[in-house]
Amino acid sequence: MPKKYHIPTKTAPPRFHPVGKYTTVEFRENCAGSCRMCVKKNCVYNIFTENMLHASTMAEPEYLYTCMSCFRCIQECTRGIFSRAINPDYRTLGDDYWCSDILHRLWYQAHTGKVPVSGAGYRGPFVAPGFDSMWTDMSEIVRPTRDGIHGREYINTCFELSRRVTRLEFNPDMSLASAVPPILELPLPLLFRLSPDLMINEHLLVPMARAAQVLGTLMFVRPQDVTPALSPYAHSLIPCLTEADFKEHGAMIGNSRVVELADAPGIEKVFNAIRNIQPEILLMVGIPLDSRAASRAADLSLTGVDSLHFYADEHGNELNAASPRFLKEMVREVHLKLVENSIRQKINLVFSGGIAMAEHMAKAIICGADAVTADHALLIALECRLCGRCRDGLSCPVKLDEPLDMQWGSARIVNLIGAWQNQLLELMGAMGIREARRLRGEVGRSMWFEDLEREHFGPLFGERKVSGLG
Amino acid sequence: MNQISKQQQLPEIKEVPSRFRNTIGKFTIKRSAACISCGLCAELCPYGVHLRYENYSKPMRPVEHKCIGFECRQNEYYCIDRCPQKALTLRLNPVLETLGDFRWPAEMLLAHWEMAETGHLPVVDLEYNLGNSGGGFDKIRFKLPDSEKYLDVSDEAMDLSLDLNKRRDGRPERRLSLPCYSGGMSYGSMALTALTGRARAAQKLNTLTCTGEGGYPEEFIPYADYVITQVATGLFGVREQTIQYAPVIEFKYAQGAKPGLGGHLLGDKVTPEVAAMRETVVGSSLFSPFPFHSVYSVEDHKKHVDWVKAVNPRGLVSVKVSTPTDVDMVAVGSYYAGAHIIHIDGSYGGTGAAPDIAKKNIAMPIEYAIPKVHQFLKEEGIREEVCFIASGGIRNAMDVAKAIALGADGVVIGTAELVALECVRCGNCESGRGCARGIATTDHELGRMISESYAEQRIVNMYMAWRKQWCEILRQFGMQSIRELVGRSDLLVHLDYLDETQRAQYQPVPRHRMII
Amino acid sequence: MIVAEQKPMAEIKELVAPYKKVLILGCGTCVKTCFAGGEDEVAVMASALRLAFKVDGKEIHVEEQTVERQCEDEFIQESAPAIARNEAVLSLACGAGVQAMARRFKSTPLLPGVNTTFIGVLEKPGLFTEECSGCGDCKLAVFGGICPFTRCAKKLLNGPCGGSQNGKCEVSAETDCAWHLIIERLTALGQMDNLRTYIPPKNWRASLAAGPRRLFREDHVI
Amino acid sequence: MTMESTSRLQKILSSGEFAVTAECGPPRGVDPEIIRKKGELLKGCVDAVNVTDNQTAIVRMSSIAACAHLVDMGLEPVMQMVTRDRNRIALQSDIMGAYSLGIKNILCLTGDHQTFGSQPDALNVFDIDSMNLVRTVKTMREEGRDMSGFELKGSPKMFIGAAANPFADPFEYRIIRLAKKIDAGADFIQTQCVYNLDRFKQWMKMAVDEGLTEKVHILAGVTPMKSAGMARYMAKRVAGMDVPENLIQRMGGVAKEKAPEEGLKICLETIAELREMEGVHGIHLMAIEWEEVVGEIVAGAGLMPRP
Amino acid sequence: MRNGSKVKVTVFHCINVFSEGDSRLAAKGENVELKFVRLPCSSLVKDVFLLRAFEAGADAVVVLVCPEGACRYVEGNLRAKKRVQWVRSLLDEIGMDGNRLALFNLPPGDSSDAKPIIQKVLAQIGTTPQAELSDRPPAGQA
Repeated sequence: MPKKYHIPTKTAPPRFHPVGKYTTVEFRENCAGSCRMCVKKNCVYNIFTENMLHASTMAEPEYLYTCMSCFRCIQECTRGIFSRAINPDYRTLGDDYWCSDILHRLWYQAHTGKVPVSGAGYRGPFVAPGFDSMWTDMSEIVRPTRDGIHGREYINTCFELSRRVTRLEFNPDMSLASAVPPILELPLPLLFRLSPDLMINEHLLVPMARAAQVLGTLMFVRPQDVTPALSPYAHSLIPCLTEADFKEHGAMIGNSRVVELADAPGIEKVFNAIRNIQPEILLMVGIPLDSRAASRAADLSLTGVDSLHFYADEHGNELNAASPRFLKEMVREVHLKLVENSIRQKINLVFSGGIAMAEHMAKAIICGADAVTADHALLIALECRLCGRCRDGLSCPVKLDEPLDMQWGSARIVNLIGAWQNQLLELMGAMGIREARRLRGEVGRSMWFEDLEREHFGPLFGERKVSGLG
Repeated sequence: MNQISKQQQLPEIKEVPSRFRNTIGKFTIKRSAACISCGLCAELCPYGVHLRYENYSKPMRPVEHKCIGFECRQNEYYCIDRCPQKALTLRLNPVLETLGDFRWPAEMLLAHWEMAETGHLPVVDLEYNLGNSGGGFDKIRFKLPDSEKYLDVSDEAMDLSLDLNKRRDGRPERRLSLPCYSGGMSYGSMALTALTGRARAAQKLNTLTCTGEGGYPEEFIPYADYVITQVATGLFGVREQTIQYAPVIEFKYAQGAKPGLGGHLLGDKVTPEVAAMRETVVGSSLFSPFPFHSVYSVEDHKKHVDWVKAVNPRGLVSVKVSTPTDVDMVAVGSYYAGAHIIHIDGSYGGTGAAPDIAKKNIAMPIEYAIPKVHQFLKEEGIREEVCFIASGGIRNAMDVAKAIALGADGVVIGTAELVALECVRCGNCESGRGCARGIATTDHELGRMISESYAEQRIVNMYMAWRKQWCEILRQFGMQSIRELVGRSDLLVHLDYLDETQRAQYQPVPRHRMII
Repeated sequence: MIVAEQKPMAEIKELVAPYKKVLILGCGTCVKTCFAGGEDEVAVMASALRLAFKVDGKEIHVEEQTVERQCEDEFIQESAPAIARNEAVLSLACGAGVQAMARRFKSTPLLPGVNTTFIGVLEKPGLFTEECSGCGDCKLAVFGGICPFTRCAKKLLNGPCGGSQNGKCEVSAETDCAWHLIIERLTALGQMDNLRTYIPPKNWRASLAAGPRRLFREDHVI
Repeated sequence: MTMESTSRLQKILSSGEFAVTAECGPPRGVDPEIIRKKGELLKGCVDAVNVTDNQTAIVRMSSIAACAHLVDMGLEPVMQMVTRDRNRIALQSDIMGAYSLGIKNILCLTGDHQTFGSQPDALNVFDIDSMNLVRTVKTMREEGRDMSGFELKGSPKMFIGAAANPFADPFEYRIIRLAKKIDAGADFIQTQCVYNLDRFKQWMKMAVDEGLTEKVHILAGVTPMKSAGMARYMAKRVAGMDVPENLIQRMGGVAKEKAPEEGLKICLETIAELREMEGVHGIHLMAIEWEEVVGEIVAGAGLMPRP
Repeated sequence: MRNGSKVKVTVFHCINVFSEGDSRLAAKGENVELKFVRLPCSSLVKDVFLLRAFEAGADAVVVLVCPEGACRYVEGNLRAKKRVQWVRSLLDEIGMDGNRLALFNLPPGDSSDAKPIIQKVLAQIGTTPQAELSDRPPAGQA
């Protein structure tokens, strides 16, 4: 048992008023708000006290973020002047995948470090595309303790990027004949990566690297983004190099524990060159997650690489495909291909793209990943609204293009990951699974929409006549 | 015979208006400054939308939830056209956009508020049978009935009862008048007045309510014969005495809202009263462990059941579990441990606060679990010896009927009762002072927003409205007892399993773009 | 409530002109209700003043604050730090509020931003009407709850003048003849006899005639 | 009716004779000749001359002074006094002063509101209303005390008049108000100009039915119209006036230069009808800035000689 | 026109007349810098919002609302209109041209009219950007 892993969270309030979900529509002409029973004064959540502040900067009028939608102001106003609308800015927040609801929850987690909790049952659709058409199992009577109280085993979320040795060889004198490969165990099946699709700069990378260090995980980084400010965290970085440029970054390789090489035909030929720079280094190859990814993985697994890193797009979709498949299917394909070839145990698989919520982490692992990376989620933890203005060369509404407080930034990220880890523990605990390693590929402990429909409704209603989710 | 006559004494319906000054309606009516207070609208409207009190010349703000909307246009009393000043405007109420969610859309909420207010099905055109979730119950429909089979009997002659003890083990053969009873909500999670109101409603309706795992407040004692004592993993407030009070003792292994997790009550809600009941410290968060630490097998489980049976010789035993992949095995195991009632709680339900990740992702929806368990119990030959209860995301009368047709004997209702008490499903049950609407709160000020008689009558009204719907379904299929409906999945269709022409015969799945 | 209306911007500009730092102080009671001096009006006034001076090429620093009631020391005190930071106060409270402020803050010029008009009610959205003149000698019981001192242009006590027609006052066709209303109401109450009796001249001593009034509640003083 | 004053008007009215009074507005200036000229015109054709008090709230020579000039000429003035401009102190002192100058009749009025006059910005007083003024004069006359109850050295034996408008709303209340004025001490009542004879008849009938005409002399107001324009103006713009549409038509129906003639004709017809009405004890001619026509009307109505 | 710099226009609009995508597109103007403020109902333009927009440097403020009678909240656009009128008079009073503020009713979902409208407002206010107003010598010294 490794030592108890605990993520210290600490409230880190947002710097800017987050885009609220609801806004009240009220006609002030009907009321000056000086009534003794004024619902603005009596709001249970005191959301109206700062109401004027929202209007005080014309940079952008902000609506009420804190409104909890209890409808009491609407229903109790003596003049009945209140109505409610959805904040138009909330409506257009993010995109279909990174929807406003997800952004809101990520902000909440980065702010508080807490697991989002709500009442009144599940509010969403019965089933939805992607990871939302899959449920995880639970066990009625077995649940490992999540925090190791009373000396019991706790749930272990570690994973390894180490080199996999299928067997040990011994000398005749029973001493170990094979070299013991370096072991790199990370406490959480999650790595960091800042997607170049959006903004990358030093102000963002430093707090993230610091958070990675605090959490004991690693962050992928392109050599062109590395600045001296990142040097204290060199040990927590994975440089993403190419066949062409790795020689220029020898120093970086020397300081790292893992290095990633972009996939290219014959890439295996440079492995030794890198190992010569730093013998202990663990090698990872970055592969686009497209239709050839599975066969490429099978090929590369035989070349002595330690881990593979697959890049899906920012929505977790297959690359270069007319009707792309989702991460769920893609992970499954790669994993099963390696299982089929009996080489799954030899390699570690990391997947990037579309990991937006804690459950995605668990579900991707169930599908067969060893670990995933958080990308946009990290930026969102720093209040990014995914508005895309930076792509158009416009200013950032939350000033991520300017220096930010490093302590605050890393606290927000640590909070987010702390909340994610807690949620992962909840899921694993409910399943009665004690180790993240055991979760990998364990589809038997999950339920898939198509299977449930077939097994439970098939006998009643016959054959499904619609494809997909219907 | 005695049972039947008892059942036919239906509780009285009494109008219980909203606790709030302004009601929310599907339509909104605005009266402009052009109004000359002539009072014609108040004279015209037969639905009581426009009220005008004696000696107060101005009509009051319209009672919007009573307005039937644009379909009124054809009537000669259509206020919008008749107003001499053209001072009235009718619109769809834009606030509905911000109300409700995929499972409980705004109209379903409004309809249930109306049922709880009047005891009748709404006059206003509201969709209250189907949600917007795009699957499960929302895609399942009753088959088009054969009009020749229609059974013309009155509501009073209908048998909607539910037998809880089918084991014939000498314990009481308890029969409820409704095919449903209400779910566990703990002392501490809810305003005591609301809880007591539920118990009073259960007595009036001859059904049951459940303590949840927060102990047994003495306010329940007058209604003890209608209150289930829950024994959950935290064993909060469980005493021999409280087990002896109860006609049914429920073991809660898991709950649908947070399958695989124990219950939890955040510190804010642990007031001195709650702490005393639960024998704990004021303000400290309470987490129930998961699972029962003394239960690791069916044998362990049986030991517990035997213990309860010994403590209360006339009590029935219910076992509440969630919906893992092997839910059918769990159900059978519970039967062998001696349970009278097997209660399966699906993943999408729940009333109290739970981690969002658990509500959404863990365990399967109840729609899948019901046929699975029903079938397995049949195969094991014990289907007729247990009372199979389903719950978790069963929202309305139609869902209840569908669940029964899928194979359950009855269901447990939670959220709908809260909606009857004017819950808006804002989901903030645990934040700050708790429910801003005074339902799920232990805050002294907020808790005063509900009176026992209000809670009691609103719940009675809602079930009486539901009863009308059930009776109509039974009549359409020529049945006189809801027991005839159990497991009749042949009466159901699922839209995704029909070809297009067949599907066109049924009401389509509501699909609105929602922002939740 | 006390009804007031904002002074024209030109007048306010003139009042404020000599100062570089001005606190605009609103009052959250009556003047808020009649849209003359609550938080919103303070914000509008501040913004408008800044713009106005910008147009004139002058600089002015405007601070905004609103207290619950400017006529009570307890609430005025909240504004003390802000007053200390500014050269003058533009008060959007009624005359009583302005004077209470003047009494408390001796060295700060106080500029009234509103004209205090009357004690009135919100008759309908956007319309405030005067209904009481604070005469100190209420006879509403006789007049069926409608005050002829205030609502009759001639303060007539013994019946309407000859100028009222169709229930409207001769002074303004928009004003109801108070006597018309009184008669209507007393007829409905069956108390028309009230009007047959002679109402003696009013004792104006309780009103402004005796100089500023005082109300002393001995029972509230220990 | 107490016979206290030495007013000639009172004597005529109480003798049962049909009385005629006429109105005279003081000048907007200080020249007493204007008053005297108007006095000459009225001399011999009226019983008393009614002098207005800043009528329509336009500043003029004071009623007291103008009355004093008429007294000097041997005419009998009726001094109008409005409560708009004076508080109770000034009112009482002016009444005593007027009496000392030989003014024996007073008409107690509230007065037109100042918003219609030359000084709309003025502060009105309205300390007491006309009802209370009537009572005050009566108390002074009969009890010899002022409002404070102080015993006066000699009391003003004034003949007290008050106004009534039978045409204002609310109609039903008008009789109550008349009764109240009589109760307060009015000896005679001067009405608003009568054009709408139907409504006036109705009002008179109510007054007769209530027995009020036994207690008070009612002088009906009569104003000759000069033109159709004037008729229309009075109908539309003057508060409390009721000019029936048929009269306006009639005035408009004749050529412009013939209009004054038609106006006089209407006036004479009205007087003839008024004389037939029970309870009408006289007429009050308000020939506004047209005093020269008064003699012609009185003669035409067959009411000469006067007094 | 201000030397080299763009004229700034702030547009408040009800989302029912003008969707998010449209406003982003329209924001890419040539000589005009447009700033869009989306509102769920045009009635949420408080008078202070309009003034603050000018304070923040807008040369003109345009309020786009639905056609009269089409407001979801029945009277929201009418109220917006009244407020715009009031603020226009206030602007006149303080010596800024009230024409800098304008309100237009647009048919829902039709954004093609927006550009000509904004051009129209700019034509109305002439060519004096707000910034140059403050460069003028104080009144009396001119």
